Amino acid sequence: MAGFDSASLRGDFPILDRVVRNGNRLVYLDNGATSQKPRSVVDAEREFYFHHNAAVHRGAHLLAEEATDAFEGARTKVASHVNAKSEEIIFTKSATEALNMVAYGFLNATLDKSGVGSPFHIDKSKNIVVSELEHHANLLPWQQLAARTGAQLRWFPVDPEGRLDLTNIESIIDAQTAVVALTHQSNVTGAITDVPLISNRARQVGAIFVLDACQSVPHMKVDVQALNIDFLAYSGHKALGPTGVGVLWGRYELLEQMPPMLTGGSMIESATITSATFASPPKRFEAGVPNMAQAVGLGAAIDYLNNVGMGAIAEHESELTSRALAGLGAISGLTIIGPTNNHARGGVLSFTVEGIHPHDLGQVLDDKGIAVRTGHHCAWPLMQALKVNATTRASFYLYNTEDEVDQLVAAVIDAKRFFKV
Amino acid sequence: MAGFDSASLRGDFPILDRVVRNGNRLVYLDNGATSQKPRSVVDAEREFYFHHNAAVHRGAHLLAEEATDAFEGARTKVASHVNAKSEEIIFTKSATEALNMVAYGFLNATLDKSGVGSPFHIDKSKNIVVSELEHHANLLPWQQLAARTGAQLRWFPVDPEGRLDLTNIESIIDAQTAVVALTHQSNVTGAITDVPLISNRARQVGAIFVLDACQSVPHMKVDVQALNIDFLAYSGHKALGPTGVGVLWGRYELLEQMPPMLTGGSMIESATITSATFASPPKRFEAGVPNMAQAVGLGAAIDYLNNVGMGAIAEHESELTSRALAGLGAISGLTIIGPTNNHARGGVLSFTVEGIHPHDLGQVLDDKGIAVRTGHHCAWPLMQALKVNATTRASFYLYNTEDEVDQLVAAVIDAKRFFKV
Amino acid sequence: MSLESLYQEIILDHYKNPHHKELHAPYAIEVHHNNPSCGDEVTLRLSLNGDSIGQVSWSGVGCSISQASTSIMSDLVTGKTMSEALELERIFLELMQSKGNFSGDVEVLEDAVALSGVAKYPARVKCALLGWMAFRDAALRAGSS
Amino acid sequence: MSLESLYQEIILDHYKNPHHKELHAPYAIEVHHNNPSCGDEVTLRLSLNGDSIGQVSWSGVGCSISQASTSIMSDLVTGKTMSEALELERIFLELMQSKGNFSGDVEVLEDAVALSGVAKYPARVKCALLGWMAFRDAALRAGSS
Ligand SMILES: Cc1ncc(COP(=O)(O)O)c(C=O)c1O
Ligand SMILES: Cc1ncc(COP(=O)(O)O)c(C=O)c1O
Repeated sequence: MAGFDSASLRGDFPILDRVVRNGNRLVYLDNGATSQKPRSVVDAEREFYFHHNAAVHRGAHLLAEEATDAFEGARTKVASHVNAKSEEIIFTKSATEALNMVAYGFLNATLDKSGVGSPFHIDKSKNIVVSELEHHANLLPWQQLAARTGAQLRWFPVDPEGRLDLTNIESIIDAQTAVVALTHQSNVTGAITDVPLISNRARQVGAIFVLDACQSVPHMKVDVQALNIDFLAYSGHKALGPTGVGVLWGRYELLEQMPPMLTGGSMIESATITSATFASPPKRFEAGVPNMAQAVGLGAAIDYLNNVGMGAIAEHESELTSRALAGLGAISGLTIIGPTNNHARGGVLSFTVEGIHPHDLGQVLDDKGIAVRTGHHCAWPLMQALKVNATTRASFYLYNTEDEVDQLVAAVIDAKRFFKV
Repeated sequence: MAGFDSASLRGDFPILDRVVRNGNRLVYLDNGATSQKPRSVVDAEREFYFHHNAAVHRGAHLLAEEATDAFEGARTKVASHVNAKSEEIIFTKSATEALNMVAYGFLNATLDKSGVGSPFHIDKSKNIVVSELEHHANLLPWQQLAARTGAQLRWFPVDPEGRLDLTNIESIIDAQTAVVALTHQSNVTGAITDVPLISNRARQVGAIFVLDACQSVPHMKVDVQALNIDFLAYSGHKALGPTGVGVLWGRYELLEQMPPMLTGGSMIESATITSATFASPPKRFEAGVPNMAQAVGLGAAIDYLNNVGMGAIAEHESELTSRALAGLGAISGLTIIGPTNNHARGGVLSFTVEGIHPHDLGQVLDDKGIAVRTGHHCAWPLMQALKVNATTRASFYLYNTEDEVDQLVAAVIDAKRFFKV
Repeated sequence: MSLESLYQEIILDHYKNPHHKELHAPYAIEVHHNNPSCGDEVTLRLSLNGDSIGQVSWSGVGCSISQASTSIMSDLVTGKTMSEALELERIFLELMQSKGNFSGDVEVLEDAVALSGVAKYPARVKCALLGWMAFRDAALRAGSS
Repeated sequence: MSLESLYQEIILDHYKNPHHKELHAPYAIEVHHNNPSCGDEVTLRLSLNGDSIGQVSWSGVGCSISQASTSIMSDLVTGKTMSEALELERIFLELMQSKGNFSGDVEVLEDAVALSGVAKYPARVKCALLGWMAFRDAALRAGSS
């Protein structure tokens, strides 16, 4: 057993008591899409709004001071959670924005004369490395960048288990590679990438390494120093935090050289009608009145996660995953899409059932109160590579229980009966 | 008197009971920076999180359905509030993001081959028109666009009252003008722009008209059809809504032709490893899991505003402004920066006091519990044009009272005594 | 609402043995539609017979609802005049957007009334409409060419 | 904390009659610093006298805190050795970052202890530091050139 009792902390999540279809209590297994929120997170936002709400970094009054303290305090929590410095943390609206921000850092450095000689300057002699298993959020921004700069887009293929095939790493990441952007844990197969292996290669050739940590930071201890990476992005809403807040971490030396994507208030050093100079990071990347309450809420989420313990959470999810792999794996006609053993994988589990389209399976599960995701999971190229049209995905979190896994397995068996397959 | 009693609705805003420095009850006059939140807005977010939270447009389960209904319901409210169609409303994180999104629409259409012939395609034969009184959020994105495309940046100057000087409108907006981007109400002087006059000229020459409505939508009835404009941006947090949500409205025919700024999940029509096609608006512009709870909160804010009545709010603020103009105007050594009469102006009031730097004045007011803003208000070029280094700004909202205006006036007089000027 | 009434026997039958699911040639118009939120897709071919719908044939992947709905639609529109077919599409769309508040006229919609339960599940409405939207697109293009 | 203890007489005196506030020539180094959140700015010139601070002169616009602090700083560092002056800057910075938890050693900081109240107002700390940061920048550049 993990170091905590998931059943006892469920009381912190009011939505888990919801009665959904047919009087069934909610079994929420769609954590890969978004997580539920503990009371402490929503209370932290409420406390911010009803006691300290003001525009940060601007006002000359007490509330503005308190709001700034709350916002910057959240930054410190977010930073230490991934072993980074505060001034390296940028609050974005989402991981999607964070990843686009880095891609636009390259585009803007390339378009602006000041960008020549910067590590963000690229052109058609350079290449960009992604993989076939990327979420669209870590693929499309790089496709766009490649199309707009003439740089070549390259990718790691996947093996039949949905893991990165690193056979040709030396030729894929070469001296002309400007940036390598990969996912830490696949949101479809749960496969965990061997980051240090690849980031070392990136380091060798002087490429910038960007990690999409959407499915890892919420579920395990992540240390940006140990991973030897340059940028990391994740979304607060998948980590018990509010919607509308994401995180971009970047090494300070790189942030200092990166042009902003968004321009506007609070990110300048000086401005005239015709030109402006920009503030130092992180301010440079936080134009406008920021998502203050959401940052504060994310800080509370991180407190919650740390109280439970990232190690204990990972262990708990691993136990659930083992149980699900065994239970689902025993169903005839069911194929796990992704690693079938519980090594180097997280608590995201995709599968197909012969004769039942994922939509129909999802409908039967929903009828029993079990919430899963069906479809291509915003990873269409991976679907194409694995030659499946869609999958059903169950994804676990700290509040899920063994009993819920068993309900999932039983429901899939029922669905087969219902559709007579 | 306006059609409502501001004293009686103060109970809906818990923060207004806060005791700040020296046992003083908060007098919040920094609404131009951000507004306070009624209980109904924070409750709407809580209700979303604890009953319906799920990723919208994706899941095949009941919560996903409910979350989608809540999110799309908010879009409908936001749309009808400015007399637009639902599918013309894009949820952003802020006005800053919304304005950048349009500027990047131009940049991307210009960089992408597909952009030739689109109204968003520009080059050095074109020009971009802004004004000297713009907030940095509606200036810097256009500066960047001009620098990156070679288009010429032009601007309307301001007169000594801080109003746009439209004398040369015919030569400033000419046949080569691609876009005109102006503020509806100055966040420094409160001056209201004569939008139809200028948008008609833009229409004549075929230029796109972008309105920064940050200081108008929260305070008066705004009708995008009557204003005859193409894009409008504002921030939820200034309109009783949550932080982390903004709105971009655009005419559908234009949105259909505009390339996205952010790419990622939920905004595609199809995707392969090398290329993607994009969904129709508004989805095209909402990559990733959106700020769902914040959109829902903004919907509740709009309900609140409509219950009070936009006309009544404008009238109430106008009464407060008249009182403040009279009270402050009578103080010797005090100069109103902006229109001194209450015609075509909103409830934002900047001033300087001879011999007292705004920071010091702000400090004295803060000591008495009065929250104002001091500095350049993210409108540095306007400060340069008006030849002031900084101002003190009081900005009113529906919950402010005449008594609070009187406290402000008395406190300024006290400050003069304190600093012996 | 029970699963059984969503997945009526008639739907599962069409799903297992879809009608007209084999692309035919010659044809006047071919269209390809997909549902970006789930990846389901349909390719549909249409030939005209004067002012009437001649042959409808299709291929694609999708859930039971989308497959059955496309199969039923193909049966229904074949042989109808263009305007009758488009009117049918309008009525079916209305049924799907009804949120489950009415059940459809079996005289008009025939087998398609079996899909009325879908209207209660907004996420599935797009599945039921995939084939119909492809047909509508094809018919309008055929009509204007 | 009262306004009176923030705005001590000594601060208001320096504000009204700032010392060294007139740019002098010749000079070794000139720096320009601003505070982007409020627009206050200072131009500071420094000349050395061997290893000691020769002359500090400045101009600028700003609030009473920034003006008084720059005035007091100019008095304090003039004639000190480079390392004494930088040590003073370090001690003053520490006082400003103390959140008001200590009041500063009058033996060391002299008039500058009158600014200790500023540490209780985070938004004003930047005002008090503007001139000091400009001095530190100038001194380090002068030292390294
Ligand atoms: C006129 C005006 N435009 C734009 C903005 C930017 O809004 P935000 O910082 O919420 O993006 C503001 C407020 O700061 C404003 O007052
Ligand atoms: C691996 C991965 N990357 C990126 C994203 C995008 O995150 P968001 O939609 O919160 O921006 C997601 C989640 O949707 C994800 O699972």
